[in-house]
Amino acid sequence: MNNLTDNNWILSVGTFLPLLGALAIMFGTSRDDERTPKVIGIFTAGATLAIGIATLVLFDYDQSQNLQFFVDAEWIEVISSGYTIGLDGISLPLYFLSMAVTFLVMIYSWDNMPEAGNPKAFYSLMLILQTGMAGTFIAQDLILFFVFFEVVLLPMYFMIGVWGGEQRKYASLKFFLYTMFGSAFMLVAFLAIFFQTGGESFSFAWLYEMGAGIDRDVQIWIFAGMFLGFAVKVPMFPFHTWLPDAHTQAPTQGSVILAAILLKLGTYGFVRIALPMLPQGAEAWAPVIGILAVIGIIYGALGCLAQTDMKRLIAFSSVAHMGFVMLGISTLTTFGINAALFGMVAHGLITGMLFFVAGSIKHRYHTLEISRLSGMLIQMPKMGWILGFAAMASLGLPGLAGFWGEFPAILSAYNPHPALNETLFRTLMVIAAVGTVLAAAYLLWLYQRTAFGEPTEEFAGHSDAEHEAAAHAGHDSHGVAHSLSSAANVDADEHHDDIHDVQPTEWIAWTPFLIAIVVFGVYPQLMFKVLDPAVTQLVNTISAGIPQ
Amino acid sequence: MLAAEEVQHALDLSSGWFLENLWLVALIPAVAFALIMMFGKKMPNGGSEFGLASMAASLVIATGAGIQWMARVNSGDAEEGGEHAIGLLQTFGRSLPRASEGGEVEPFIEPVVTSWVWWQNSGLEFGIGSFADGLSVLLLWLVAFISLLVQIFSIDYVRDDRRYTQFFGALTLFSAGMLVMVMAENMVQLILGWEIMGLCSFMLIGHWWEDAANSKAALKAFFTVRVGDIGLLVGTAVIYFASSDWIAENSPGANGFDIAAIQAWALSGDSSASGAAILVGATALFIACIGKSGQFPLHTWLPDAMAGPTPVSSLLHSSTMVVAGVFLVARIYPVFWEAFNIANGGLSFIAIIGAITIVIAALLAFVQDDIKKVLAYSTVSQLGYMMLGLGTGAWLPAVFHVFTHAFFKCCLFLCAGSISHSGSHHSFDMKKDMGGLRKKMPVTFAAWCVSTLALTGVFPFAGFWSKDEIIDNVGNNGYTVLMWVGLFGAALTAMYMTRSTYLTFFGEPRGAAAGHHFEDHVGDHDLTVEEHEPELAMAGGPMVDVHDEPTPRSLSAAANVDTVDHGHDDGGHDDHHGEDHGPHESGKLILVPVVILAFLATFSGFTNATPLGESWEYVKKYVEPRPVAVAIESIPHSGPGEGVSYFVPGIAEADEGDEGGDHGHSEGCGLTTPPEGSACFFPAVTHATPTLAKIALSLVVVAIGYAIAISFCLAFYKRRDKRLVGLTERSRVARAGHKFLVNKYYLDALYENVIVRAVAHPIANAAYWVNQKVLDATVDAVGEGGKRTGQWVYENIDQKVVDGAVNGSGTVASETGHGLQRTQSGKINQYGGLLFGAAAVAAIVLVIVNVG
Amino acid sequence: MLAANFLLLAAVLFCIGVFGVIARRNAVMVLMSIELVLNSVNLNLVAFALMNDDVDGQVFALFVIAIAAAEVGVGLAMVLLIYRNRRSISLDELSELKG
Amino acid sequence: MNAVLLAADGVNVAQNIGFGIIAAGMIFAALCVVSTKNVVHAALWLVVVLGGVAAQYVLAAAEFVAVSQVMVYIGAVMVLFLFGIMLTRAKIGEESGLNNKGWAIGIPVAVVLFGLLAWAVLDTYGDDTIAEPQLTGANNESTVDIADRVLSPYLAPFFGMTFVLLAAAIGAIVLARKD
Repeated sequence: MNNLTDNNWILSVGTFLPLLGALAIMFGTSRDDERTPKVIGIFTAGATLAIGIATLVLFDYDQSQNLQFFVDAEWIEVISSGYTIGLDGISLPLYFLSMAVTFLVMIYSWDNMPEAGNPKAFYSLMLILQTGMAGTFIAQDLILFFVFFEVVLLPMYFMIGVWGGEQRKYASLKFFLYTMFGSAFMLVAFLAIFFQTGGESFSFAWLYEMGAGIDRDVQIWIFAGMFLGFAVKVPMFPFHTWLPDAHTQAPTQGSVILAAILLKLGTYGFVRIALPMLPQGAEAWAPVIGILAVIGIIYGALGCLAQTDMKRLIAFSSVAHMGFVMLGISTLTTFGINAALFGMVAHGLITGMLFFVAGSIKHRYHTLEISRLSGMLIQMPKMGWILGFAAMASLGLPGLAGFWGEFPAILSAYNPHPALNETLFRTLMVIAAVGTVLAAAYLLWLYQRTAFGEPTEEFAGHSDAEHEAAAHAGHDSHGVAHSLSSAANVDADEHHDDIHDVQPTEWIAWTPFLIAIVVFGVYPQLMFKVLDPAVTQLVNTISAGIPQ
Repeated sequence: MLAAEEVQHALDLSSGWFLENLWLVALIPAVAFALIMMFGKKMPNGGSEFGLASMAASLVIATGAGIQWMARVNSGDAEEGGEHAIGLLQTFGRSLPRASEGGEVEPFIEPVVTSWVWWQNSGLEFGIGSFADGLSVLLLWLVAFISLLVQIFSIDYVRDDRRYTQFFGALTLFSAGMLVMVMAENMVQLILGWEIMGLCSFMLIGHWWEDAANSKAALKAFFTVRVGDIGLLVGTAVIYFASSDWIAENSPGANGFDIAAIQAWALSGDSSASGAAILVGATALFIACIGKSGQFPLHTWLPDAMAGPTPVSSLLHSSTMVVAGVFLVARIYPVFWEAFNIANGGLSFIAIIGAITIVIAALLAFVQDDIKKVLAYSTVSQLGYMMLGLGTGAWLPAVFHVFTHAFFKCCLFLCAGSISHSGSHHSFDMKKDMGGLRKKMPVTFAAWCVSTLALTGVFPFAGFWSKDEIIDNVGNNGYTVLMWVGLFGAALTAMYMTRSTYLTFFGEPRGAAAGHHFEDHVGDHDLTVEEHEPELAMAGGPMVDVHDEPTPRSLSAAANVDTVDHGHDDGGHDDHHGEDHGPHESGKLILVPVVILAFLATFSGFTNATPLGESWEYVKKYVEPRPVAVAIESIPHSGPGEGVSYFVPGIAEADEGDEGGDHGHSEGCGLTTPPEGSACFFPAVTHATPTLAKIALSLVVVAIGYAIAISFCLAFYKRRDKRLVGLTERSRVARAGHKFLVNKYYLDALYENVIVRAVAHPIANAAYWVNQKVLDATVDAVGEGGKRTGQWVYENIDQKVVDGAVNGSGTVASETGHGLQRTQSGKINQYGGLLFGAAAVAAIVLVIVNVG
Repeated sequence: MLAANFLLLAAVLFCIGVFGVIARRNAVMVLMSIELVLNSVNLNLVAFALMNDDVDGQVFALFVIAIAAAEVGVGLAMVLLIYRNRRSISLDELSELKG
Repeated sequence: MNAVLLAADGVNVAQNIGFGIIAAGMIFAALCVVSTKNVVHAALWLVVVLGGVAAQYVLAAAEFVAVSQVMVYIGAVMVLFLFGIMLTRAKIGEESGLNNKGWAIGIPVAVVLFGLLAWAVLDTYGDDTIAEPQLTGANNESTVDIADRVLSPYLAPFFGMTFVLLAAAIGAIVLARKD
């Protein structure tokens, strides 16, 4: 593995620039000022995104299997941990996604601050969050990785706890404790692998080399520790119960970031750390991961079918989708891990989009109860179309990004790594394929109930679209029942009268998501080309560590 | 045979711009879709111009490609230098493989493949592009042609619909999807087109989604097809991995998704192509076809899909989309050929499903009152014929039937649309709103009759040539029972079509056909929606019971006279409600497509009129791939947009089966292993030799069907014969049968009430209950336990034990005892739980200690 | 005949019995669940007897049956007494043993 | 389970099938015992389980134990149960509140226990087969064997047991006596 060190300032700047922005907001603005923190926040995130784009441009795509922009500086000498960072084809899409999503979420927040207000705190937390996320994807040292991994936790805890819904305290605490619980085991596992490899270095490259030499039994135990840490984050069945609560209670922005980036930290950890460092442990655990992943797929889908709340349904669908990602990872093949990585990005975009829409619906209707929503296509045609689009992408329609995470993952399960049990994985493949049908069922069912049909009486006649239509039909002496009933309702219930279609800030924030979903769906090679060489190399590392 | 020993040079086949740029056929509608969605609303014609223009362009390219393909075939045949003995060597009984028919080996015409890298994985690059051979060019042309006609029809039919633009957008996207699928170069591309069609089907069936019935039908269609799609995903995966070793060895650069590679692999005789894998793969793929092509037992979505506008029914649910399943089987036919052992007369899954479908769907068509549902069941039944043909080795007749069926079924649906548009006031109910329309709508009536004759297979209309060929070949390949099923189905077809023709066009006009309208406040309708009660019309409730058909259409007709009903004008009613009330002939834009289709329904059969001799077999010549072993010279991927061919015919080895004479069936492609270094792409299917007796038999069967049906109609509907009227009330057997049919064999009840309801409610709720009450409760309990422990530690250890140690160690014991008091609840169950839980924990510890 | 068959069946019954003991509130039902547990043990004993080709296991099973009969007798008598005193046999209302 | 059932060669298929059917019935009935809402039904389901156990004894060539099982359990214990139910005035219909509040905790405990037991059993015995039990019919030697054992090596425990039974009988009378 060659490490390229050209332009190696770019990663550090890209990672820590948001931190500077956060400091500026914290010390440079007053609490009463609503506007300045937003401006600084968006500006910083924009600058970071520009750095990210520069990274994309400078990245050498012909060597995406090598670490680029590589830095290896001394950091904490006492424990032989270094400031080792670098970017390869596996991290690049996620690294860039984290920058883009943060930026877009900030733009969205311009007009859509959660009810608790206080943009100063909100924006600085979001910037800190971004540092943590970006850092996790570039870290090439276990301790550094762990630090970034944990940095993410705190801002998210506050985001849910301060700006969340009614049960935010419970949800945020649950999220925090759950993740901490996993992290504790993970840290123990990190230390164990450090000492088992001679206690010389925490750097990934060293551990890739030495990790395979650890005894099989010891590998299995260390893997168990990492498994707990990452599985909670993913989240895998049965460690997923924090997710619906956290998503349901979190503000829209929190849900989007949680779905788009935070969940990926777990799967990324599996791919980057657990599998290549502990190949035999991975081989022993792969059937367990595969089975839990498939249980997650079916179970998440069934959970969705039982939901009455739209946001909670989307949260459960995350469990199912991450199940596909984990199924791909558990095959330990290039095919599967490629699919998993693609699936991570696709899920980030699609589920992020769904949460955005859910947030906007909540903003307008003040409820996400599915039974109370109906006829959204009449009241907000554009929003309805976007919801339909995101639902279709989510259920894995070819031509949209979701398909390229799902289909190759299912495919790869037919032919797992030679050391794994073929029959088991083929069975898993069929069950996972059934999961795609259930995905269609819950998403279309959701769509049918919320977007189709007539608006419910409660909300009928409050939308811009209907007013406009009513104005058109004004000359009709009869009028229509509709405008009649709306006239009656307007007086009765004033505060619903603000159901307007997609707003400009929403358009700005959403369009990149929508475009990315289509572009990656139509031409997946864009991402596969970056991923594939890096994944091939990774799988070679894994295979080399599994005795035939 | 001289040709057997002669070495052939690589063929220098002609190609052409259209063949190499075939991908434009699909790309143009896709771009048009984007344009319609973005700018359609601002265009003077609401975006329909984009759709029409794109379909016309596609048709032009497809036509060009067709012409060039024919030139290519001719150039290949000329290169071979063979004389085509025409129609000479036809023996009776079982005929011989094609290679021996003309006494000359016809060369394999290599398809023109264009491909780009679409995605890569594990270092393998997978393409997207176009695959031009006879089958794909034929269907591309067909799809583009039918789509264009249907779009022309729609201009008038859905004029003033509130979602006019979206309607055209979805229609165009659908065409793009179907074209992408037909030209698919590999399985993933095929899945892409397949699913896009599913999506469009969802959008178009649910076009009037304000009504819950329509959106439910849309959901059902998408969902049912999606159930079948499990098979598509699994089958593709199985075939990919089963074939990848052979392909990697024999043709580096190709992969297990490539259609040509799969075909070659399946016929390679390799051990990987004869084991369980190919059987599983083929079965899984066929399950997908069952879902998409409405075969038993997943046919239930198709009749419900008639909730969509009529052009949708005509395009998607009769002539194009639903043949996707048939196309898939035809496309990678070698896989099914090998898997189901069709060569040796194996009774295949496909044939059985096809035969069952023919009969059960035809029977259901008898009890429908809705004209579109009759046609829908007829479609299901005809798709059964195609599957039956494919399942028994009658590849060509099945594909030919796809071709002819598209014309007459599309025509029938458009006629139904025309009737409802101008004759029956947006109703599709034959018993309530039709009758006696033949005088009012002469053109529609004529087109309907022609198409009906074609559908029922009357000489010399199109259906006769294709359907009889299927039945004939089924019998010829040794499936006598299935042949009789096919004949029986043909008789049933004649009967139900007679019934619906009679009810629609003959007898006394009823309901809307008699000029009764909602405006009249009277009529045979038991509905009393009145003009001055708009909110009643709004609710839509009273309508639903009357027509389960696109209610909003008639609804809007009721709700307004000549203004645009803003919020809820879902109907595609045109603007002449107010002016003339009675049934009348439709406008030109509707009639032109109908007449063109009727013309083709009459004459398209002559494109492959086997009984007239081989010179008439154009479709056979240009569409059926030749079962010839071709030497493999693999060529690696070339750059984007360049023609890529994986297999270049070098030495065409003539199969030696030609000398076998009568035993020709036992050798040839798909029957024996191709020689080393060569591959086959299509099995040596047999072709039946038409005889007068067989033709006469099938015509007699159809005639009997007509005779019975006509006499029944006259007796039952006209004279109200006492013996027949009320038969279902009097005879228990008749009643039971009728009820069984009306309830659609209770399949819908099974799916909806048992399976779907079970998954959607109890099972999902149980899973969620486990989540909340077991998993989450455990987590909460752990959390609570942690909190309690902390409290306890604080209260008892910190405050009391540690402090207590200072105060006096004597109290420690009693304080600890008090601490443990908490667990001493005195409840037996809790003790039991603790006991067993502790035992379990201890046992786990023991196990770990002893094993680890 | 696989040795594991009987033992697995016994394990299933045992676990169902344990669940019953923990879940049920009604004293009689708890006693019934205990019967399930006892029977699963008996089944094990008989299976062992079969495997070792030795009737000792059967003798033990007989002892267990006898003692179980006694246990049910006394147990039900106690339930009866409790019922008489409190008009209820819900176990969660019985917490005299609370320390 | 199926695979396990049919795995080894030379297995008496009929016996295996018999075992399977009875076992399935027993498990179902046992689940009913712990889940039904009607106390009387629970007792009746218990009869099914006990009968099944007796049938399994016969399959395991322990006829004497089977007969004892039928007589003691189905004959005596069940009657006691039914009396107990009647005397405590259980409703003869469905009854709510038969379960504890925290009853769901039983599910994980039972599942974990089962996992352990199953693991232990399979780990220990795995594919071991037992010799064909000799169903010797009338000339039953195992019963004689049992008698021999009880009356010679196990004589002392036997006596002990008689005392236990006596004590139990007296105890039951004392407890249940109305005074």
